[in-house]
Amino acid sequence: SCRSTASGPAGDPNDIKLEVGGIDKVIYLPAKLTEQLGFFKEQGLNVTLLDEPAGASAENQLVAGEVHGVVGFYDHTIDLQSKGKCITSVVQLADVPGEVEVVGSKAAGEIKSPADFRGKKLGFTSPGSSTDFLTQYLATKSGVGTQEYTGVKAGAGQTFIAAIDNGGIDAGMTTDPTVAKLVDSGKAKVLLDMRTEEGTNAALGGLYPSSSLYMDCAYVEQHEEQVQKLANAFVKTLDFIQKHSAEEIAAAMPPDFAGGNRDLYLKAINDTKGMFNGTGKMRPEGAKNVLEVLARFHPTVKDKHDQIDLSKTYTTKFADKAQPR
Amino acid sequence: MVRSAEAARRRRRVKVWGTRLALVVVWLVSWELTATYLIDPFFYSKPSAVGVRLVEWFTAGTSQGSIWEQILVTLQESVSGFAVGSLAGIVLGILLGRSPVLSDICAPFIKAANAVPRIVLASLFVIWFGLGLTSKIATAFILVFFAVFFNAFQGAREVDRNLIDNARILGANRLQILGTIVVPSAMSWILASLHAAFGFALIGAVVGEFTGADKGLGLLINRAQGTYDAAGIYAGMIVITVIALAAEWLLTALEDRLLKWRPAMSKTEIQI
Amino acid sequence: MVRSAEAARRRRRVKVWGTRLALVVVWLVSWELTATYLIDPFFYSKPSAVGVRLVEWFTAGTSQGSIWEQILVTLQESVSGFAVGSLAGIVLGILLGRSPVLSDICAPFIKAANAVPRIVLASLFVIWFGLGLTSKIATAFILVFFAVFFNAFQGAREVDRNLIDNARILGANRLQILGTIVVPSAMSWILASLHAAFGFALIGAVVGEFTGADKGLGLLINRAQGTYDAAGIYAGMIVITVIALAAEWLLTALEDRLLKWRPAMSKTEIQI
Amino acid sequence: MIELRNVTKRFPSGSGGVHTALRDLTMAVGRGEFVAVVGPTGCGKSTALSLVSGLEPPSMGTVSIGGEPVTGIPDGIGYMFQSDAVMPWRSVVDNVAAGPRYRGATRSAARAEAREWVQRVGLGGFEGYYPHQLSGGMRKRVALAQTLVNAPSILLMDEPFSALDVQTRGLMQDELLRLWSGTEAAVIFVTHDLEEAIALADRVVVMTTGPATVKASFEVALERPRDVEEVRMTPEFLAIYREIWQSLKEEVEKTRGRGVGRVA
Amino acid sequence: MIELRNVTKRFPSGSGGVHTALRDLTMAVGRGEFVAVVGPTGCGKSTALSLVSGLEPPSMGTVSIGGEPVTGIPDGIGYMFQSDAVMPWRSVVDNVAAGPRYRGATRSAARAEAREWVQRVGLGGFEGYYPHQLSGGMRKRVALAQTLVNAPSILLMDEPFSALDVQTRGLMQDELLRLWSGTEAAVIFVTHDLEEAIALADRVVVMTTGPATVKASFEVALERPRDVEEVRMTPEFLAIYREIWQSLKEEVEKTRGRGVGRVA
Ligand SMILES: Nc1ncnc2c1ncn2[C@@H]1O[C@H](COP(=O)(O)OP(=O)(O)OP(=O)(O)O)[C@@H](O)[C@H]1O
Ligand SMILES: Nc1ncnc2c1ncn2[C@@H]1O[C@H](COP(=O)(O)OP(=O)(O)OP(=O)(O)O)[C@@H](O)[C@H]1O
Ligand SMILES: [Mg+2]
Ligand SMILES: [Mg+2]
Repeated sequence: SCRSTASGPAGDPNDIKLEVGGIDKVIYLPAKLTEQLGFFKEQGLNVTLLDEPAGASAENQLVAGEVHGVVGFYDHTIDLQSKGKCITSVVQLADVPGEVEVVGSKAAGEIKSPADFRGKKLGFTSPGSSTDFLTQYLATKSGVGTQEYTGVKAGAGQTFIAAIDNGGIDAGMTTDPTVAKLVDSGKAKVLLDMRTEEGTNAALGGLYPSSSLYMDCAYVEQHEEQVQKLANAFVKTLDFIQKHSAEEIAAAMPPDFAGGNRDLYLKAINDTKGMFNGTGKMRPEGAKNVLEVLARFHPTVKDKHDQIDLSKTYTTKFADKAQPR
Repeated sequence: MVRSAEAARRRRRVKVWGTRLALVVVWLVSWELTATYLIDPFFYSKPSAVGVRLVEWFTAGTSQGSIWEQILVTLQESVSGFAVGSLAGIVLGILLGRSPVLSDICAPFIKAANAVPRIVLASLFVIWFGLGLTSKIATAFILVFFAVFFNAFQGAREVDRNLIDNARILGANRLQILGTIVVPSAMSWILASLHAAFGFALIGAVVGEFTGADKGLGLLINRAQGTYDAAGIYAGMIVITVIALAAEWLLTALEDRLLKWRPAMSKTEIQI
Repeated sequence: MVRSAEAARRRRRVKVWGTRLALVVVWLVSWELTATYLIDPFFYSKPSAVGVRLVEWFTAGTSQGSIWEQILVTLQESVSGFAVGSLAGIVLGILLGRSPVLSDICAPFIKAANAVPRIVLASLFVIWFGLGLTSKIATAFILVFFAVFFNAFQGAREVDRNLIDNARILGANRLQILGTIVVPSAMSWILASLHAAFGFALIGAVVGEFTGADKGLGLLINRAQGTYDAAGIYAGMIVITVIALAAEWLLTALEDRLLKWRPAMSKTEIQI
Repeated sequence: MIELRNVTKRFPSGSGGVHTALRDLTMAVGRGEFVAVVGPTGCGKSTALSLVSGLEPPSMGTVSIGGEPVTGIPDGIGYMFQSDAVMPWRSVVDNVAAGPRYRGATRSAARAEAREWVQRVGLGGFEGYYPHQLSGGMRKRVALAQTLVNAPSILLMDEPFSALDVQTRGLMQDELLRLWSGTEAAVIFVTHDLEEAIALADRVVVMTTGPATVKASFEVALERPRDVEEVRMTPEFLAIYREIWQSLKEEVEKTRGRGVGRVA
Repeated sequence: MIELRNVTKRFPSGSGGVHTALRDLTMAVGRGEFVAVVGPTGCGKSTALSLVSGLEPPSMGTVSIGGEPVTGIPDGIGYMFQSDAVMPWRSVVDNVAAGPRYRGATRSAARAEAREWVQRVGLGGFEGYYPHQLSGGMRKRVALAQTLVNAPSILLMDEPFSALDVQTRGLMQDELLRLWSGTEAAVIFVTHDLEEAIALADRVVVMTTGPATVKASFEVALERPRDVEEVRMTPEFLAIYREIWQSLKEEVEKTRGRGVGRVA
């Protein structure tokens, strides 16, 4: 099927479909929160949020023109550019990955830093995902080759917890609320916390912009009005997150996102809240750093490193205009 | 005789339902007890929690809206996939089963297609058919199709040659042989596959929803997975199971109608 | 007569293989052409790119190590799941098929279990059995089991009552009836289900690997998905398909041996 | 009308070789002729019928009907198999109605015709029964009605009456003759009952032990219409009987103790 | 030895009601006695055998063997069904070897015994054939060998020879008598051939038209050992024949044109 990839699905331009790469993950919380707070409606937009938990096919659907935008990790825009697709981040929600490298309590004695990764089983959520590349980056930065440890797909959520629990992995990278649950139950300890700027700088030696709203370049060009409205809504939510406590945020979310354990959910929001930048703007040094990481490990980006034009992968134009008064 | 047979049947039904009920109760109680005292309910939940979640869903609704809406969406996807898939499976299975040349040529392709992992297919379908109903129906279709196809195929090959010969002699053309001999003969094969197939259709719909959706029971379960809500996972599975059993009940009624010409199993027939 | 029959068979084989080959070529060429001129190879890749990827895998290896290692891991998972699953399916299917009381009691549970979505189960299995081989075998098992069970069950019920009665009269005990009458009668049912089942075992292994693994073809495909490598996805599917066809070939050889007592289809038998 | 010329039929045998069921069989049946075929069990009678019906092709030689070589199922043929071939999922009346339905009759017309035939073969009242609810002889009569309802112009019958008691058999024989006499149908009737063969047929063909060819052919010069029960008592009948019996006896005795060894 | 007392057997009928196949049937067969049963087709002969074999339970009344009521399959029983029941996936010799194998013989012993029986029923050379490669009469003989190889002490036979030509049938009858004469076996032999019934049996039981009861029972006072072909020509034979035929004829005539209407 040769859907026009430029303009997204047909219909009323204010009917917008956004796909979220795991709507219940705290790192993508702004999407649902915006809807809950009514900011989309406020802008005159009729937004449908779709959930795409299984991995990278959200971007496929964006490229295929099935959805208008995706709330996902910024690094996909670079990956897709290496395959000749122009996708651009219009609202950058966070400058740090929001990921945490946790160590199972059994292995906690042996693994004190990434230098101890040698010979260990390290979990990531999915092969080819940011957690995969970041793990490789952390290892090689500390002098451990990617062949010297075993990378294990451990998924997210319960399977990840079970994997830590029964020794399927020694350490692994994941996000909240998995981290909160693991730490809370004493099954694991935080090794590297990339939910804050300091932590990220310490771990990676720079920023690693992550959660973002990205859209097809052509669509952005043709529908500046709608994109601006979306940016307005998201930036307003980011501002809301900055100005409210975890309790207040959680209260605005649908009750079942807490999964029956409200305290844990609060802790997760509280711990992760700091990753959101409040402005929706990309910091250029962060983008460069992402390219740096991908260029070393990503099979296609590796080869096309020099051809990547970072300026096409994000824009601050809309966020600039959207700053709440 | 009629009356006493009736009574015997009633007695047997009571026994069967009693045993079933007892099994369910034993299972629930032991689950509740182990989850309370032995294992971690974080992973395994427990019946009481699942019950609470179910009540909540049916009274207060879910975060995606009314539970009935989710059921309806999933049902719509799986019923369509089931209908189209089983029809295609029956038709193609019988055609290929009756045509050795065609089956020799096509068989390897169909067998190859059958080995393609459905979750990979599900994400391809989303690309091909979009995020709407169609991609879920396609996933359900593909699961149902193969289950039915292989049985219809073999069923069509197992037809008693005498019966076909007799029909030919009596003046039946190919279409009539198909309709009056091959299809009735293969019916028990087809029906056997349909029993498994509706379950597959549900699975297909759920897999499709996992790949990308905004409504449906699959998404509900997925949400529960994402939020460590073991009770929610099990509650979703129970809802799906109940749907499957309802469909099964309908199917059995259909089967009884279609196969009413069969001799009933005799009382003294050997039971092993 | 023997010689001319032989020649006819050879001629037919040439024809069948020729047609198959022609179909494959037509398919590949049209894929290559449309992917070059009409559709977006980002989604659909193209045969040449897939070929390049395959060559790369088999010469330079994959990012997860040698391709043979991945194949071996997946094969190990699916063969174990297939063996255990089909055995369990056959045994339970035949037992329940021959025992109306047992089947009345158990049927709803089995049918309910059949409707539980396998991807949900796959993640439950990872939780229960860990990330190792066992959870993938369990997923393969569950897929194979139901496919085989329903057929073995129905096959056991379809056994000609006359044959059982005759065996009883001749002095067979229950076990002997099972072995000499029920199993041979149900054999064509069971074999029909086994054709679909190995494909299911492969799918189970792949689904299991999608849920969590450190090796295997499923992970390879998953990685390709994660890096938008359409060629890699299709290459992985092709490898799996070839494995399935090899297994199928073995299975057909087994079937020919087991069912050699059957009349061959006659030349004038109606083909529809 | 029906002509088999130098027909040979071979089957793959149990041990992987070939088994010759018919060898060099030549035989013709004219329009309106009633031919009975007798021969030792397993000699190849059923095989011969299946060649005429077009269900099996000959290995060598030609089978033709009305001058045309047989390729498919010839028009106007009726063939009552030796083994049960009624549809288990259809009631008696629907089984009998199958032929007319196949040939384009409406459902109700076919049913009406079928009902009449069910009566005629003595199964009135059993219309709604399924085959598994019938006795062996009753199933045979269903097959008989199924065949005759089509009013075939070539009628092949393979031991149609062997499962019936003497009296019912007599009734069926009379009925068969009554129906046939009005038509130009050619009949090949296989039986083990020599009396039956003589009472019914214009000509009795004796087959040799397998591989079968025609051993001898005897004209039955009894007057028609015949009453099957009465004709048995006539001296002509007994004379023919003795003659054919001699011929048949030789063949059957040859079969005794013979192995399949040199049959191929 | 075998005793049926006031036995009634009902089946669910085609139209949802009940069909009475046997009504108030009382009959006994002593040890070493050979009883032939004749009766109109569809009257209930096969049903009666299935009750004795324990495959079907009576609706009313009792069936007992050696004084014991029949609940399962009685020991030492042999039952040759009216319809084909050979295993299609086994060759002739393996079909015949089934009984001994079930009863614990080793594979080779069973095969050896089976081979002998295959010879005895005239199928030497066909050991390796599968049932679908045999003619109707040959399949029947496989079933015969299968039954007799077990040397049953109670032998139930349902039209065992109806598919055989006269000569082969004679051979089989002689063989049956030879085997039986040495034993104390009780035999119930259902046939439509009254001559066969008289030639073989000690007693011929005539059944009424369905629902069947015993209409009459005739002692056959012919000397044993009998040569089946010769005994037919004796005047005693003809006398008994006429007597039984009268009785049977009445019954069969009643069947004519009767519906199932008041059978229940
Ligand atoms: N499909 C087959 N494969 C091998 N042999 C066969 C096949 N069909 C028939 N035969 C052989 O051909 C011979 C003749 O068989 P046919 O059925 O024609 O005999 P028949 O004269 O009808 O015997 P009967 O009187 O017992 O019915 C038999 O020896 C049989 O074994
Ligand atoms: N399972 C059944 N359901 C209903 N009716 C049955 C069933 N089995 C037998 N009958 C009926 O019982 C009657 C007697 O059948 P049975 O087979 O005993 O006759 P038979 O004397 O052996 O006849 P034949 O000489 O034709 O073999 C028949 O009218 C038949 O319709
Ligand atoms: Mg024959
Ligand atoms: Mg009978």
